[in-house]
Amino acid sequence: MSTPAAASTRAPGFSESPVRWLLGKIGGGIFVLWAVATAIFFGIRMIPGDPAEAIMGGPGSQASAEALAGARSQYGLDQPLYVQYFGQLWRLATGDLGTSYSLKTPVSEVLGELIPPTLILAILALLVAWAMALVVAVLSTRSGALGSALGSGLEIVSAAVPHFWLASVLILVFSTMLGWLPPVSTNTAAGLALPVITLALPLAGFLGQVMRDTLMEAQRSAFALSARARGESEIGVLLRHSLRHAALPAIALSGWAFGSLLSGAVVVESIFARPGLGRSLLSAVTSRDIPMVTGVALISAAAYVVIMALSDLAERLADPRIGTS
Amino acid sequence: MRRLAAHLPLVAVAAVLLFFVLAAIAPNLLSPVDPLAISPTQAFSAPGAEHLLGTDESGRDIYSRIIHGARPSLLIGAAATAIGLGLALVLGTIAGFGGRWLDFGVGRLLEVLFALPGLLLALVFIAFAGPGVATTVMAVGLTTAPGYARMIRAQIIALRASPMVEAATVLGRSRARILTVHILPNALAPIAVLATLGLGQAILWAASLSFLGLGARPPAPEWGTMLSAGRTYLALAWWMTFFPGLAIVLVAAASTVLSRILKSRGVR
Amino acid sequence: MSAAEPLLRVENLAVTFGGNSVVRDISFTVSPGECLALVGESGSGKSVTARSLIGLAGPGSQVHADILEVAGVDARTLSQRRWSALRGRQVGFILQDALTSLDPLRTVGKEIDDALRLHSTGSGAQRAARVIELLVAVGLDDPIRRASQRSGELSGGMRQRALIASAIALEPALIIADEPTTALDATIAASVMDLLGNLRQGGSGMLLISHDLAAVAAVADSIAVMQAGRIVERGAAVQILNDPQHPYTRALLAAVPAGKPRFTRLSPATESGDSVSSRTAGPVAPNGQPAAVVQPLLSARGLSKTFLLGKSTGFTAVRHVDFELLPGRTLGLVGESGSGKTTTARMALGLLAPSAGTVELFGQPWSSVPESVRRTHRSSLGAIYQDPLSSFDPRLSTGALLADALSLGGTRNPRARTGEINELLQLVGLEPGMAARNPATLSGGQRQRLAIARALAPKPRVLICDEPVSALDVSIQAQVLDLLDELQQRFGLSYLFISHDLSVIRHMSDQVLVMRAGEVVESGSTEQVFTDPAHEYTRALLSAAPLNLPVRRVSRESMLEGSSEAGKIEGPH
Amino acid sequence: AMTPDASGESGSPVTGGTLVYASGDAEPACLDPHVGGNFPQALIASQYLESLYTKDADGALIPWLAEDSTVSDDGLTRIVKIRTGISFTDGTALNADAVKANFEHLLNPATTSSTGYLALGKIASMQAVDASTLELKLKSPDNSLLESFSMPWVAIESPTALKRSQADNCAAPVGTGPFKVESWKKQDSVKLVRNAGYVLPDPKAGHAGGAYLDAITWRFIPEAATRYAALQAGEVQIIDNAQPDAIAAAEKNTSIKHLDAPRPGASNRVELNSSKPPFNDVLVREAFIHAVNVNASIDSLFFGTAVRSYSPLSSVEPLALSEESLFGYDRAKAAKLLDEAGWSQRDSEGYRVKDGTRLSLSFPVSTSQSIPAEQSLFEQMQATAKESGLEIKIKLLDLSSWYGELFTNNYNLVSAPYTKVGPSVLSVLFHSDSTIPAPSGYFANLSQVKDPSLDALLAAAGTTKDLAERKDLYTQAQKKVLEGYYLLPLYNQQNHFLYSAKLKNVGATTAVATPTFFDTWLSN
Ligand SMILES: Nc1ncnc2c1ncn2[C@@H]1O[C@H](COP(=O)(O)OP(=O)(O)OP(=O)(O)O)[C@@H](O)[C@H]1O
Ligand SMILES: Nc1ncnc2c1ncn2[C@@H]1O[C@H](COP(=O)(O)OP(=O)(O)OP(=O)(O)O)[C@@H](O)[C@H]1O
Ligand SMILES: [Mg+2]
Ligand SMILES: [Mg+2]
Repeated sequence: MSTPAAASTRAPGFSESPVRWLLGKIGGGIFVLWAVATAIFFGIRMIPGDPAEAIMGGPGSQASAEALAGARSQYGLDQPLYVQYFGQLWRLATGDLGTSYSLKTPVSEVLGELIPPTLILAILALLVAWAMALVVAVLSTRSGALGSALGSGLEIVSAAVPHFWLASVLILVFSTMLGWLPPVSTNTAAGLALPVITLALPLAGFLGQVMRDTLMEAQRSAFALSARARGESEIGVLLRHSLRHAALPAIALSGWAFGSLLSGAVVVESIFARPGLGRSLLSAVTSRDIPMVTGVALISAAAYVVIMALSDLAERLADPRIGTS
Repeated sequence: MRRLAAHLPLVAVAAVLLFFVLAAIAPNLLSPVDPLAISPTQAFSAPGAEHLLGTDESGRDIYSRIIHGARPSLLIGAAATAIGLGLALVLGTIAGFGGRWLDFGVGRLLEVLFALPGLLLALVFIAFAGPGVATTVMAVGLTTAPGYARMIRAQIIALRASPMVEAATVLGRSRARILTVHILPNALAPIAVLATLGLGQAILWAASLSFLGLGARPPAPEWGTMLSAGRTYLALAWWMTFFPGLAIVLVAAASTVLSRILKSRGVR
Repeated sequence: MSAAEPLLRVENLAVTFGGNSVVRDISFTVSPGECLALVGESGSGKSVTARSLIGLAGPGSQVHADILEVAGVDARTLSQRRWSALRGRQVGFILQDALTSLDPLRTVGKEIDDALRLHSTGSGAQRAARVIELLVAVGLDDPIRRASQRSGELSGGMRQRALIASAIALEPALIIADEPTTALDATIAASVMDLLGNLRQGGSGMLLISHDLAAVAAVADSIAVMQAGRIVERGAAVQILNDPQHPYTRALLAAVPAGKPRFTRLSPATESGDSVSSRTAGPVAPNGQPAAVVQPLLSARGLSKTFLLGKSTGFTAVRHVDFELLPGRTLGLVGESGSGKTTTARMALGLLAPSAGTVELFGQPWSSVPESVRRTHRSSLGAIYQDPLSSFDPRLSTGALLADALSLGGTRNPRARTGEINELLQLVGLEPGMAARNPATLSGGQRQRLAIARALAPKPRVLICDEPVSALDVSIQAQVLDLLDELQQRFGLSYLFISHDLSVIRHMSDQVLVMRAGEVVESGSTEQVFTDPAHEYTRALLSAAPLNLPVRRVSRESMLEGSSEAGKIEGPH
Repeated sequence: AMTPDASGESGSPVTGGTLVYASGDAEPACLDPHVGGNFPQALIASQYLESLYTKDADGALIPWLAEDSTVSDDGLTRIVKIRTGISFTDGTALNADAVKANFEHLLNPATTSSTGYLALGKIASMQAVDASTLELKLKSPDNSLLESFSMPWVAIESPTALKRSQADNCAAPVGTGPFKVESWKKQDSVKLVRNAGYVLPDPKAGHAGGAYLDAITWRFIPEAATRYAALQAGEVQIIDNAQPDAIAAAEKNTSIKHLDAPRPGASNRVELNSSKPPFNDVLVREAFIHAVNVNASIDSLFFGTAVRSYSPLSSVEPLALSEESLFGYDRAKAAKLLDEAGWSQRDSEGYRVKDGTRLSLSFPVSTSQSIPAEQSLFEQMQATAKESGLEIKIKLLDLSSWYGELFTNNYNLVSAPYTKVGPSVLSVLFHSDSTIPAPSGYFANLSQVKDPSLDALLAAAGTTKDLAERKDLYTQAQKKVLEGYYLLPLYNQQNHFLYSAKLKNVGATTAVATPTFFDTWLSN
């Protein structure tokens, strides 16, 4: 939900070879992951209270002194800080994300189960949002000033709708009142419908605004006029020229969009009782389960790095202007 | 007629924003009813003559709560935007002016902040700082800062290489004077656009955190909190959820439209 | 259709946009083989007229005409589908914005192929062969590779040619070319005009649109002059050029600097300009070499600039440039786009450190000293640019801009300051009332005047002018050039004057440097360089540019010969 | 309490089908209730684990996996007879050694048991005399030991399974119950399947053989509205933590039924921290209790699903003492008491002041331990208290922050649940020993009553063998805390379930009121 324009600002300097590009992306990705891990490691030390207590399930667990000491040594909390830090980095580097305080299972195992449902949700929502944005953008450019104003209003309003509100209203209407769609999400078409729409609608509003601006621009551009002048029909101009241009910002924004979907997943997964990264982050935050928080943060940072690289790549493929100049 | 139609969005947006700003400044003017006054016997009254937008589970007047909720909601949004923009200003200025290495460093930092999208960053922050209104404001500010910072940095870098700065150099202006008189003020100009856009977004973020139980707390009439509380009674009293949500959507949409209008009018 | 019937018949064409009348009372015809030129300054309605001829006047437009016949069809009532069939097939349209008229995401080959595909049923292979044929016909080298490139990979000239190829792909009977040579270098522009000439040779009718009378002079049979949406004068090309009747046409012609000696007025005298000018040609700036004792104000020796591209590769934009700028004189710097003119100017201004060589100002080191030292002398060196608006702080009003510039040397007294501002405004021919205006609301010419006023505020002795008139209409250009002339005479200013336009350079300069690919290929007095060019490149430049008016009509035969570079074109059958 | 649906179900039971249970509680970190020991664990563990004792439909304690138990005259030696012929789902036989292994597991600090550990706290040593006889030596007499044995937190698991790592045991504890854990998809659901070899320990109850249901899918749906919507949509057949408004709506709806199973032990109450001002003054405590209008709020917020309590104990505890007369809403009385206590001034906002300090009460509320209706109730208390010049500052906190407030004594009012079978919960909640924090900082005596005479009553009540004396002692103890205005009882600890009418024979519960589904079947 943050401003998409901000995220689309491309880093300068793209004239290197594909290998260097890839190496650069990998290096940058490792740096990001290291920085996130480090920030979180030291962040934990600033929390008031005893981490060992959090491991034992919080102060309410009435853990005995022996149990606390056991937890401390089990999690290495009795070691000097630098030993803990480098130990932590080493473990992370070897793929060991530690054991969840609250779930008492290896974080990597839990995340392994949670990543696919969140990915399914996010990817579907991204596709649906793209489709909706495109349809509204095209319809509103083709239906005159009133249609355009209507489309634009629709986009702005849907971009302003909070996920949790939308989810509630959708459940009320489609599950409770009409009984068409289940309120609890499963990986079936019906079970995915409500959460996907909840995530996709606000995003479609954002993408739609950007796409329509580009679409309008492309429709008014000199090359579109040229195409018309050589006998291209309006539909032809739209299909062969304008739509490709309108897709570019959407591709460029898809990294940002994916991030916003992960954000939205926190709310949507909670409301639709759907297992996933977002919901587990929320419960990890409320139970102060730091290994889980770290794990989800690292996973989503890694996802961000990968998605950004992919969208960069897609953008280069879709837009020959990048890299040639 | 045509002219009026052209100004319709501006008029509508101005009306919405003025209404809520007035509500924030002088809530009693718009609704003299105490938003905290309970009346168990009148709980869950549907919207009607007595209670324009109905009542909640404690019989409190929803209209009054929305009006009185404007101040905390807008304040949270404004404070978060201010923090986000302030942070961004510092980072963006350092990156824009500070030479290659600082620019590189800030660039990495922004990359890292970007790597945790929105709510995730806010949640991780709350995991460490604990929930509450102050944390919400900080978390939302932190969440929005990297986007702003990138824009400000890009703006400063573009300005630094602009013909305007060249012209000032040719006139013999000192570096310091160019920075303070020409670059900074012009880099700050788009902040009006950013701030209006950001305000609506920040309110949305803050409402999300309230909804997740990590933001403002009842019985304070804050929109996100009202919405969250109302969700429990969704099937019984839809108005408890619908109207606070409407207020959020209205403000967020109005701020988007306003920022678009500002931008198209050349406040760049 | 028979040859006698006109391809295009327009009577009382009027176009309005939401009630604003933009074009009205337009009537003309174009017959096969005929070339009609539509000229007029920017905004006079040329493009709107052209676009409405093919039903593309634009969204929100209302087009009315008593007669609008295109290729024998009444175009007023055509359906969308029939328009599509007509466009490209009967009428080839070359858009004004050549640089952006090809879809940057698609290959040039595809764009040209579209024209074929939309109107014919030829097989893919046949069409591909035809695309290559067309690319050869418009004179593009390596056509197979070009066909697979996108517009971003092509230079401006190449794009213009590719666009022409797509417009003539189906050998339309009528070609409408809207400013086909703006944004092109003189040499390239000449070859594009040749190409169009060849098409007409083949029997196509042509409507040629330009703001530049000189450019159309060589090609057009007849000329229609537009002003503020109306045709104010029309007639045979020779007649209009030699004996213009309408005052507007006369002003347009007078404004063309080509062939006008130094210090001749190009624009009609204005009230404010009049008071300043004292027309004395010659004495201040005698032709020929200056006396040896005169010390150059600004001099460069062995100036080079290499830009680093990546870690190892470099690009040398300027190589071993020497020049001297004498007091009260103008040094003209001419060369095609990318030849290093701006880079040289920026080094002279001390904005860019040379990679090698030095710049001296008043005999003192300039480029080699730190900026803090330069700053104390900056008031004696000013600059004006092609795009004045971007050099203004957008937050400042006209008056504030000048006040800011004055604050360096002028008084601190606010009342005196206001006086100084008004003086400056008056000096460049602006109303005192404009002090309160935002520069963004000024016209192009007014903005350039303001830029000049600002440059003059610290009372400099040298002005470096980088393409100061390239963005302006001929008539406005004339006013600005006149203003620069006046100021030079009045204050004995020296100019380093940069332009790609030979006629402007010739009109303004005492000495000329010709640059190509970063090197000075020729230098000397204006007279010498223009009448007896030593370097082959200079000769090519000169032959490409129409430098003299009235025009000598070029015979069709000589045009065909001259177009060998452009390649042969199959005429329409 | 074992009570199949009293109304009697029409039609004959159908075997098969999967019951989908939707829980609003947080997902347990460990499915073994020995570890930690909270109510959500008890809810699910009741399906696959069984206890030595349980309670019957009338609330009477009856042996279950145990056959019988006797205690020595000095009350320091207890013999427990274990049933034979029962085995755990991993094939291990149930015997005295197995029970001993369980107790050792609970008492081992590494297990980090809290509830079970406290319940067995008086055991000094134990010995398996023979296969079916376990002898326990106690540190002091404990007349609530059998009640403790009836709690799921002390349920008996396979000793073979307990030897596994804690992680393994948490993922799939092995017991003797009608179902067994098949798989656990974290953050989603636990899959339970029928225990084909189930032997009903008490042949008098229900049918013989295995459960009717093939399986139970135990889902976690924290959002109350979603949970209820899922029940309405037929996605799930039973939900817990039902909201009062949903219960009220369901009462009018023939397709959804309601099971109200109040928890034993303490009532749901607000405790007044007597260890610091202003509640160290009994007058202020009494004034507070008369200043808040609880009944009106309970009526409107709970839609008649909650009955006002005037006792420290749950209404299911036979020894509960109810003193309605002490708890009337009476602003005049409150005002008088406050004047008397010196809080006679008012500040600009209308709050009472004494020596320049406002009569302000900090009330930390745990979001994860109170349903929305309860939070609204607190808000309404806040509003009514304001009229009498008392300021209540409600702080909604997540669990860890909430504990933080308690352990730093940074509260005046608090509401904390505590579930334990039997009146001995009073010792946990009101004995002065319970004000001494455990190493973790936790203490249960949140009103911080430190009254030697009360301590003596509670100690005597916990050790006496004479049931009449026990009742008398606990009654006196309750009277003391009620009349000392240490707490404001609200209602029973709510434990409401809503279920689809297709689900038959729902209603059997354990001693801690967690439902069991041995007799339950799904009609088509
Ligand atoms: N779509 C439009 N809507 C409104 N006004 C328009 C539109 N297109 C052109 N105009 C106006 O019509 C007038 C003529 O424009 P036109 O483009 O024909 O000028 P031109 O003679 O081609 O100028 P130039 O030499 O700059 O290309 C201008 O004042 C322009 O602002
Ligand atoms: N900062 C820079 N980095 C790299 N290359 C540059 C830079 N500035 C200019 N160049 C290159 O140097 C060459 C000369 O540029 P310059 O701007 O001096 O040309 P010009 O003669 O002024 O052209 P035009 O007529 O288009 O203004 C061009 O090829 C340009 O791309
Ligand atoms: Mg034009
Ligand atoms: Mg240049």
